[in-house]
Amino acid sequence: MKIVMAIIKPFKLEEVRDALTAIGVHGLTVTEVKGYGRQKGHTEIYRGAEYAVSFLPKLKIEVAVDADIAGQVVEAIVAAARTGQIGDGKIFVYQLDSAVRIRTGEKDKDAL
Amino acid sequence: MKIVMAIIKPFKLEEVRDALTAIGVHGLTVTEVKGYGRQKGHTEIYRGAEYAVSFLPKLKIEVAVDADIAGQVVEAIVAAARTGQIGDGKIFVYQLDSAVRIRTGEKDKDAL
Amino acid sequence: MKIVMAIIKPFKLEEVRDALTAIGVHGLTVTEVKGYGRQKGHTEIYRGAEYAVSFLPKLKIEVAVDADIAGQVVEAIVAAARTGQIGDGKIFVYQLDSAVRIRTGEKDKDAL
Amino acid sequence: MTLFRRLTGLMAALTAALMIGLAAPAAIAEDNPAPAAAQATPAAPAAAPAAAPAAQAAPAAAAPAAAPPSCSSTVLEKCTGNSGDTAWLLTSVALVLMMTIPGLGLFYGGMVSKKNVGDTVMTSFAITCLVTVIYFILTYSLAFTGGGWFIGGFSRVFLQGIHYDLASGANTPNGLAPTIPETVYMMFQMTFAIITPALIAGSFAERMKFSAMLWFIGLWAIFVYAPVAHWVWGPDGFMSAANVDAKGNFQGAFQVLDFAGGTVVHINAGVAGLMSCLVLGRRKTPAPGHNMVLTYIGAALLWVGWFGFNAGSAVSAGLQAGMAMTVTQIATAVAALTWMFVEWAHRGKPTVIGIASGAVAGLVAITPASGFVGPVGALVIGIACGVGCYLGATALKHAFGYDDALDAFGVHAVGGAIGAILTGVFAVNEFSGHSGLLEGDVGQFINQFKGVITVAVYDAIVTFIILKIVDVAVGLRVSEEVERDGLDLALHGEVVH
Amino acid sequence: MTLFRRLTGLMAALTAALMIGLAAPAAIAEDNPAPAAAQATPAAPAAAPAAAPAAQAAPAAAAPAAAPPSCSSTVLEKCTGNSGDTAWLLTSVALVLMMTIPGLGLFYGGMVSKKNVGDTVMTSFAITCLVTVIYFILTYSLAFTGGGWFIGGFSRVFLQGIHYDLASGANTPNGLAPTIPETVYMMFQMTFAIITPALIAGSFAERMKFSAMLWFIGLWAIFVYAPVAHWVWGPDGFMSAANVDAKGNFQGAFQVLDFAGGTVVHINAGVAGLMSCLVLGRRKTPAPGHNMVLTYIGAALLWVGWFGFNAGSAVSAGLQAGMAMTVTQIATAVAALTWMFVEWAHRGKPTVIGIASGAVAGLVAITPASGFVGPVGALVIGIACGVGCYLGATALKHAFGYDDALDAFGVHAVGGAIGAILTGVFAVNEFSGHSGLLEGDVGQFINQFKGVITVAVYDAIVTFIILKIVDVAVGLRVSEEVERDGLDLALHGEVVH
Amino acid sequence: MTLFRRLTGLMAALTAALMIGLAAPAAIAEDNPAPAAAQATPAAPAAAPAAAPAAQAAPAAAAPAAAPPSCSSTVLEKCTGNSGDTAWLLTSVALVLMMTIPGLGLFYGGMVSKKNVGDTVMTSFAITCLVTVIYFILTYSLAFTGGGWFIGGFSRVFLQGIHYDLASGANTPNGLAPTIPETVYMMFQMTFAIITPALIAGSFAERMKFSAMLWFIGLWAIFVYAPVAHWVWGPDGFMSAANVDAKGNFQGAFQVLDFAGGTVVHINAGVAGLMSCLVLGRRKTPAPGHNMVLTYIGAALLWVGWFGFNAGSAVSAGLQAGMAMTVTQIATAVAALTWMFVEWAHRGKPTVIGIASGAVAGLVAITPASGFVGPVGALVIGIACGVGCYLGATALKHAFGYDDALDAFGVHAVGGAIGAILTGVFAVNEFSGHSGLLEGDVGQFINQFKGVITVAVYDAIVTFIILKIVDVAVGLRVSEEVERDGLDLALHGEVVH
Ligand SMILES: Nc1ncnc2c1ncn2[C@@H]1O[C@H](COP(=O)(O)OP(=O)(O)O)[C@@H](O)[C@H]1O
Ligand SMILES: Nc1ncnc2c1ncn2[C@@H]1O[C@H](COP(=O)(O)OP(=O)(O)O)[C@@H](O)[C@H]1O
Ligand SMILES: Nc1ncnc2c1ncn2[C@@H]1O[C@H](COP(=O)(O)OP(=O)(O)O)[C@@H](O)[C@H]1O
Repeated sequence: MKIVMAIIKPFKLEEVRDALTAIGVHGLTVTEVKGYGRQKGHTEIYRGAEYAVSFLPKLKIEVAVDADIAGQVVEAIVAAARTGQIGDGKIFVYQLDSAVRIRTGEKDKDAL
Repeated sequence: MKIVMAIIKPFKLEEVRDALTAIGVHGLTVTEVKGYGRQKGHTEIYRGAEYAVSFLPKLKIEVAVDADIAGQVVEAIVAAARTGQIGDGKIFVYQLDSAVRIRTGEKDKDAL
Repeated sequence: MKIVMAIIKPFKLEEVRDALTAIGVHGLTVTEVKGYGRQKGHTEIYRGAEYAVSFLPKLKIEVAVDADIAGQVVEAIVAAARTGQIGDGKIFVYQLDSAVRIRTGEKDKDAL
Repeated sequence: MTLFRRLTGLMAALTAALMIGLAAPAAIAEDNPAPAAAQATPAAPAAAPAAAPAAQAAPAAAAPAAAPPSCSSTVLEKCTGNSGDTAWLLTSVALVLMMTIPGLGLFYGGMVSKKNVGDTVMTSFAITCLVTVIYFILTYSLAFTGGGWFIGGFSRVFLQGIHYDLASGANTPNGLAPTIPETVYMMFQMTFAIITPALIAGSFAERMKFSAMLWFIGLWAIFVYAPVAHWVWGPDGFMSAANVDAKGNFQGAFQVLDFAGGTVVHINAGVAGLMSCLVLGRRKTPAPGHNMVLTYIGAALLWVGWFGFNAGSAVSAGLQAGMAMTVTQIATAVAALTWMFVEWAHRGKPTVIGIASGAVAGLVAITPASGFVGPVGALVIGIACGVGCYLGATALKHAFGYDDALDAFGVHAVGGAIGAILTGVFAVNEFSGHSGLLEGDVGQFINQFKGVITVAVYDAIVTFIILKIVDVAVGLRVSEEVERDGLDLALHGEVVH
Repeated sequence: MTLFRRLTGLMAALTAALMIGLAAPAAIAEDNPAPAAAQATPAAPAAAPAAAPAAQAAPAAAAPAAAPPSCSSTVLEKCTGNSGDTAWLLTSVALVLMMTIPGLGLFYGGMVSKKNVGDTVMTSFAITCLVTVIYFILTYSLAFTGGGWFIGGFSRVFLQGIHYDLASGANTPNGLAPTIPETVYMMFQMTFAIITPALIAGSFAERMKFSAMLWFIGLWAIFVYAPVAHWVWGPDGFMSAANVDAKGNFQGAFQVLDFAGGTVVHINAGVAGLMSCLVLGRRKTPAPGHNMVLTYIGAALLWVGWFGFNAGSAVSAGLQAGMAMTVTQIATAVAALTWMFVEWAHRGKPTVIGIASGAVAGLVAITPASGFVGPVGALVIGIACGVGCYLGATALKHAFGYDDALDAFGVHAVGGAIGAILTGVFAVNEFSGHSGLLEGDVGQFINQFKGVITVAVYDAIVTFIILKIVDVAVGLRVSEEVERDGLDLALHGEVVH
Repeated sequence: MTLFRRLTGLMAALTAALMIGLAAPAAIAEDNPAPAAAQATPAAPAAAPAAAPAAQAAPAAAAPAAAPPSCSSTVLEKCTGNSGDTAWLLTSVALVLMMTIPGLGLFYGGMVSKKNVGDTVMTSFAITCLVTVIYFILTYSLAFTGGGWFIGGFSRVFLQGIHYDLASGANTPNGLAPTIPETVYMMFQMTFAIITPALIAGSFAERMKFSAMLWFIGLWAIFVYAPVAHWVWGPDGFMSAANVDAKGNFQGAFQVLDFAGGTVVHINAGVAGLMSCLVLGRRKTPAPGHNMVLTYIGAALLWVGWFGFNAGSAVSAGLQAGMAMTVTQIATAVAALTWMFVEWAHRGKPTVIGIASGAVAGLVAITPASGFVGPVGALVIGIACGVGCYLGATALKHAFGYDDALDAFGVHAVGGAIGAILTGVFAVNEFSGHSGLLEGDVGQFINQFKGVITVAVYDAIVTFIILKIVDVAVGLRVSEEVERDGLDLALHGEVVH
C-alpha cells in the first residue's frame, strides 16, 4: 500500500475529491497547511505599512491506497488540481506498511 | 522505528493519550484534520436552505515508536478509539528511517 | 528522496525557513499541531478554577529533499530550532518513493 | 421527529395565543377608555420607591404648566407628562434591552464552549421575543395593575386602554409613574421581565434542549415572575412600597425596599437557576470559556445598560436618577477590582472573565440599593459582593457540587441577597425617605430578610414543579451525543466557521 | 493600476466637492440668517405624520413658557425648543447611527464568508462617511426644504442658515420638527439617509468592487434617496402628509402614510438591492454565513437602535413615541418567533440567523406603521411579515434564481411593502389622526399601494441606469480570482487572523 | 512570586484607600450640606465654554417655573433643574462609558496580536474600574471644585455634600452645570477621566506588565489628569474659560478654548503615550492587527459614544448640543474618507483599519472645536486631521523610530493639537460667544498654542517621572518569554480558543 500525500490549492478540494471518488477511492484526510515555495506571497497592509506574507494557505490531502492504483491516483489528482500557475503544489508518494480500520479491526486493503 | 498515524474521532483524544502513556509512550503530535469516508456528513441550515458538509472533524495522531512496540501501540489505539460506529477512523503504520531530538541531538530510539 | 518532518516551537519558524533556504531548500509545508511530551503544559484559569492544558502549540514542517542532502537538512533544522530547553521538538526522516509537481507533471528530483 | 412533534405543539400553543390576540376586538383592545376608567387602583403619591421620586416630582415638574394639564380630544394635546422624564425612560428602555441582547448573550456566550455559543446567544434572543409576547398579552396586567396582595388584575390584558390614562389625570392607575406615558412605563418594566429569565440560562447552559427552554421560560414568566413582581412593585402587592392608601399609610404585609430588582430580578433568577442545574445535572465535560473577548463585550454592555436599569428606576430624570447612577458606578468598579484582586491572590493571575464577573456582581448587588444608599454605602456593597460572589462561584459551588455552569446562582442570587440586605443597612433617609440599620431602622432591616426568603422559597418550589412538568412533557436535557458534538450543530444546524 | 486610476478619479471628485465647501463663503455658510428668512415654506401645524405629534405638541409643550419664547441676540437664550424632546432626538441620532455602524455591518458580516467579512463591514462604514458628506453638502437641502412636488430647494446647501431658524419662531422653515433645533432634526434624518443605501449592500455583497460601490452609492444617494425622501416627507412633496396649507388642507397628489420609512427606506433599499444583484449576477460559490454570533450582535443592535428610528420619528418624547416603541417591540418579537417556527417546521431546526432575520423583518414591517397602529395591529403585522419575509428570502428568491446574497430585497422590500400596506389597514385615528381600512378609510388603503408602486418603479429604473453607468465607468464586479481568494485580502490587504 | 508580592502591595494600597472611605464618617460623607454651602466658588453665569450654554440657558429653562425654584425639605421636591438637560446628560454618561468599554478596548484589541487581545481589552476595563475609585474618592474634588489656579480643593472628597447643591439655588458651587444635578455632572466628567488614561494604553500595548499598568495609570490619574483638568475646566483654573468673576471678567492667566477635551483628553493622553513607548522600548516582533472586525466595532462605538462626549459637553439639550453633534459627524466622516483615500493612494488599497483610524482622528480633532465651529470649519478640520494623523501614524513614527504600538500619540496628540489650534481659527462668535482667527481674534489663536504647549510639557515631564518610579518599584516591561508567548496566557491564564 502507499500513501499519496498531495499539497494543493484550497479551492481545488472539491474537484480532487470528485476525481478520486470517480476512480473508486472513497476515503481521504484533509489538513489545512501553509506552503512556502516558488509562488510569491502576498502583502498585508496595516496603518500605512506593508507586511509580506510568504506562507500561503494550501490543503494537504492524504490518501492511503493499494500500491497498484497509486499511479492512477496521482494522475487523477494532477489532472484535477492543475491550474498551470505557480503554486499548484506537489504530490508525494511513500510506502505504507500496514493499515487498520479502528471500527472493525480489519487490516490493510480491507481497512481502506 | 515506525510512525503510527491514526485518524480518530476528536472526543477520543484523551482516552488514546492515556492508553499510550499506559504502555510507556510519552510523546505524540496531534493535528486537527477533516475526514471524508463512509461516515455520512451533516447538513448546515442557512436562511431556509440546507448545505451538505461531507468533511467531518477528526484528529490525526502521529507517534514515532520503536518498531517492536508498533503493534502494541496500534492495538492500544484501536482499543481506546473504538466506538463501533462508522467513522471511528484508521491507523496507518509506516517506516521511519531516523529520528533526532532537537534539544540534545540524540538520535533514533534515544530521541523518542 | 526523503521527507524530513520536524516538530518545532512556533516562534522558530522564520529561523528554520531561513536556514533551509540558506542551504538551497526553497520549498516546505507547515502545519499547526499540538504536541504532547516531556515539556510540561500550562494551566488556564476560569472563574477561580485551574484547567491543565497538556497539549502545547507546535509547528510541523515537512520538507521533501533529495536523499543525499537529507542529513544536511536535518542539521540545519536542529541548529536553527534549538533553544536547549525541553520541548524543542523532534525531527523524523522517512523514505519518499516519488514526487510530482502538479503544475508541470515533472517527477521526483525535478519536482522539488 | 419527536423534536418536531413537540415543536408543532409549541407552535400551536403560541399561535393559539396570538390568535386570541386577533380575536380580542380591536375596539376594546385599543379604543375604549372605559376599562381603564373602570379599574381605579389607589393613587400612589408615594408609590413604589422607584415611583416615589417621580410621584413627588410630578407636581414640581408639572407645576409651571398649572398641574394637571387639561387633556383635549386629539392624541397629542393629551398631557404628555414631563418630556424630560419621558426622554430618559425611553432611553432607559433601549439601554435595558441592550443588556439582554446583545449584552447578556455575549457575556454568557464567551464563557461556554465554541460549539455551544450559538445556542447560548440564541437563548437570550429567543427569551427576549417570547417574554415580549407573553408580557404584552398577559403578564404586564397581572404584575402591574391593581388586583390583590398576591396578583394583579386583567384590566391591561393585550394592553387595552393603556393609551388613555395620562388623560384621566389624577386617577391614573399608573401611579407608579405619573409623569410619563403608561406605554413607556410598560416598556421599561418589560425589559426587566425579559432579562430576568434570560439570566437563569447561565445555570442550565450547554445542556438544556432549546424546545424545553422555551416551555420552561414561558411558564416561569407567568407563574413566577409575574406574581413576584406584583408582590414587590405592584400597586397593591403585599411587600410593595407602592401599596399605600391616600394618606400614604402602608397597606401591605411588610414593606421591602427593592429599588431596581434585587429580589424580583436577581434572587429570583439565581434561585431558579440553581433549581434548573440541580434538576438537569452536571455537564459531561465542562471546559473554560472559549472567548473572553465576547465576555468582555457583554460585561461592558451590561454595565452601560445598567444605568438605564438603576437610574431609569427613578422613573424621572432628576436627583434620584443622578445618585442612583453614581452609586451604581462606584459599587460596580469596586466589586470588579475586588474580584480581580481576590482571584489574583488565590490563583496568581488577574483574569478578564474575573474582572468582568466582578463588575456584574457589583451591578447585581447595587441594584436593590441604588435609589437608597450613597457613595460610601456603595463602596461597602461593592467590596462585600466582590468577595461574596467570588466565593459563590467557587467555594460554595464546589462544596455542593452542583453545576451552575455560568454562575447564575453564585453571582445573581448571592449578589442579589447581599445587596437586598445591605440596602436595609445603608439606606439613607435623606435620599429616599427610607432609613436603614445605620440610621436605626431595625424593622426595615428585618423586612429585607423576609423579602429575600419569601421570594427564594416561592421561586424554588414553583420553578421545581415547572421543570418537572417540562421534563415529563418534552424532556429537559439533550442526548449525550448532542452535548458532545455541540448544541449549535445538533439543535440549530449552524457552526462558527 | 486601473483600480488606482479609478481611485484617483474618485478622490478628485470628492476633493472637488470638499473644495466647493471651502469656497462657499463662510459668511453665507454660517453667519447669515437672511437665506433662512428668505425661503418661507408652508408652516406645518400638522406636518408629516412624524411631525404631526410634535407639531401639535408644540403649543402644549411650549405653553408653560408662554409660547413662542422671545429669542435674544446671544445663541443660548435663543429658544431651544423643548429640552425633553431635544434630549430624546439627540439620543435617537446616536441610536440610529448605531444601527448602521456597528449594527448592520455585523448583521451582514456574519452572513458572508470569513474571507469577505472585512469588506462587508467596511462597506457599512464607508457608506456612513460618504453619505454624511453628500448629505450635509447637498441632499439634506434637496430632500427637506421647500421646492416643489418632486424635489426640494438649495436653501440649506452646506447647512447654511440652519442655526437660526428656531429663533425666527413661528416662521421656521422647519415645521417638520418645531420643538427641536433644526440641526438635531437634520442629524436625525441624516442617519436615515445613511442606513438606506447601507441596506442595499446586502444584495451585492461578496462580489462588488469597493470603488464601484462608492460611485454607485454616491449617485444613488443623490438621484434616488433625496427625491423619494422629498416626495414622502418633504414639506411640499407630492405624497407628503406634511404638504398642507395653513388651514391644514392637503396640497399634494395623494397622501401616503409612512411613519419612519417603509417606502423611503426599506422598499427603496430593497428594490435597489434587487436591481444590483440582477445586474451583478450570481456569486460563484455561495456558502452559509461564517459567524452567526456577529449576526446576533448586529440584529440585537439593530433592534435596540430601531427604538430611535421609530419612536424617534415622533420627533417628541410623549405619548406617540411611547406607542411607537410599544408596537415596534411587539411586531419584532412576533416576527422573530414566526420566522423561527416556520423555519423549524420547514427544516427541522430553529436557527440563530433565522430568529435574527425574523426580528429584522418585524422591525422593517412595523416601521411605516409604528406611529399609526396599536398593539393588535402590531401583532398581525409581525405574523404577516414573519411568514412573508421568510418566503421572500427562500421560495421567491429560489423561484427566480437571482442571488440576493443577504436578502435585502427579500426582507426589506417585501417587509416594507407588507408594512406599508397594512398601515393602510390598521391605522387608528385615535393614535394618529389617520384611519385605515378597518376604520373604513378605503382611500388611504389605496394610497398606500400607490406609494409603494410609485417608489418601486422610480427606484428600479434610476438604480438600473446608475448601475449601468458605473459598470461602464469603473466596472462593477471583481475578477473571479478576487472573488475566490476573498475581497478582504485582494481589495483591502487585510485578513482576519 | 515577585509578581505576587507586588500584587499584594497593590491590594494593600487600594484596600487602604477603600478603608479610608469607610473611615470617613458617613455623616460628613453624605448628610451634611454645610461643607457645600461653606465653599462658595464664583458663580459662573458664563462658566466654561461647555457650561456657558447651560448657564445662560438656565434662566430660560427655569423661567416658567419662576426661577429659582424654591426647594423643600424632601429630596424630590428639591429643584431637579431641567429634566430635559438632565435626561441628555444621563444618556451622555452611558454613551461616553460605552466609548471606553467596550469601544476603545475593541478598537485597540483588534489591532494587537491574537495572543494579546485579552490583556488589551482588560486594560480598558481595569482602568475604568480603577479610575472610578480614585475619582470619586479624590480627583473629582481636586479637578472640579474651587481651590486655586493650579489645583482644586478637597470639599468633594468622597463626594461629600454633592447631593445638596441644586437646593442652594444660585450659590451652587457647580456653576459649571447649573441645570442638572451635580451627581450627573460628576458622572459625566468621570467618564472623561476614565477614557483619557485608557487611550494611553495604545502606546504601551503588548509589552507592559499588567501590575505596572495599574500603578502607572493610578498615579497618572492623580498627578497629571486632575491638575490639567482643573487648569482648563476647573471653576478657577488658570486657563479655564469658567474662571470669571461675577461681572464675567476672566480671572485666569490666559483663556483656552477646549470644548470637550482636545488638550485635557487627547493631547494629554497622546503625549503620555509617547513617553510610555519611549521608556518601554520597541516590541520584539510587531505584527499587523489580528482582527479588523473588532477594530470596526470599536471605532463604530467610539463614534456613536462620541455624540455624548461632544454634544454632551454642552451640558444641556439645546442649540449648542445640536451644532456640536453636527460638526462632530461632519469632521469624522471627512477625516475617515481622507485617511482612506490617502492610504489608498499611498499603498494601493483602502483598509478597514485605515478608515476606522481616520474616523477616530476626526473625532479627536473636532473634540476641542465642537462647540465653537460650524459645518465648514468641521470640513476643514476633518481634512487636516485626516492627513495629519495619517502622517503621524506613519512618516512621523517611522522617522523617529519609537514604537507607538497603536498610535495613541500619532492620532490623539497630533489630532488633538490640530483641533485645538484650528479651534482658534474657526471659532464662530455667533455659536459660542468666542471668535477665532477668521473673525480676527489673534489673541485666542495664540492662547490655543499656549494651552497645547503648557499641557504637553507638564504632561511629558510628570509622566516620565511616574514611569521611572514604577519601573524601579515593580518593573514596567514583561519578560521576553511572556512577550513571545503572549500576555493573555502568561499574565491572565486565558486564551481565545
Ligand atoms: N520541497 C518541498 N517539500 C514539501 N513541500 C513543498 C516543497 N516544495 C514545495 N512544497 C509545497 O508545494 C507548494 C507549491 O510549491 P511552489 O514551489 O510554490 O509551486 P509549484 O508547485 O508550482 O512548484 C508550496 O506552497 C509548499 O506547500
Ligand atoms: N483511504 C483513506 N486514506 C486516508 N484517510 C482515510 C481513508 N479512508 C478513510 N480515511 C479517514 O478515516 C476517517 C473514517 O473513515 P470512514 O470511512 O468514514 O469510517 P470508518 O473508519 O468506520 O471506515 C475518514 O473521515 C478519513 O479521515
Ligand atoms: N514519540 C513521538 N512521536 C511524535 N511526536 C513526538 C514524540 N515525542 C515527542 N513528540 C513531539 O515533540 C514535541 C517535543 O517533545 P518533548 O518531549 O516535549 O520535548 P523534547 O523534544 O525536548 O524531548 C512534543 O510536543 C511532540 O509534539
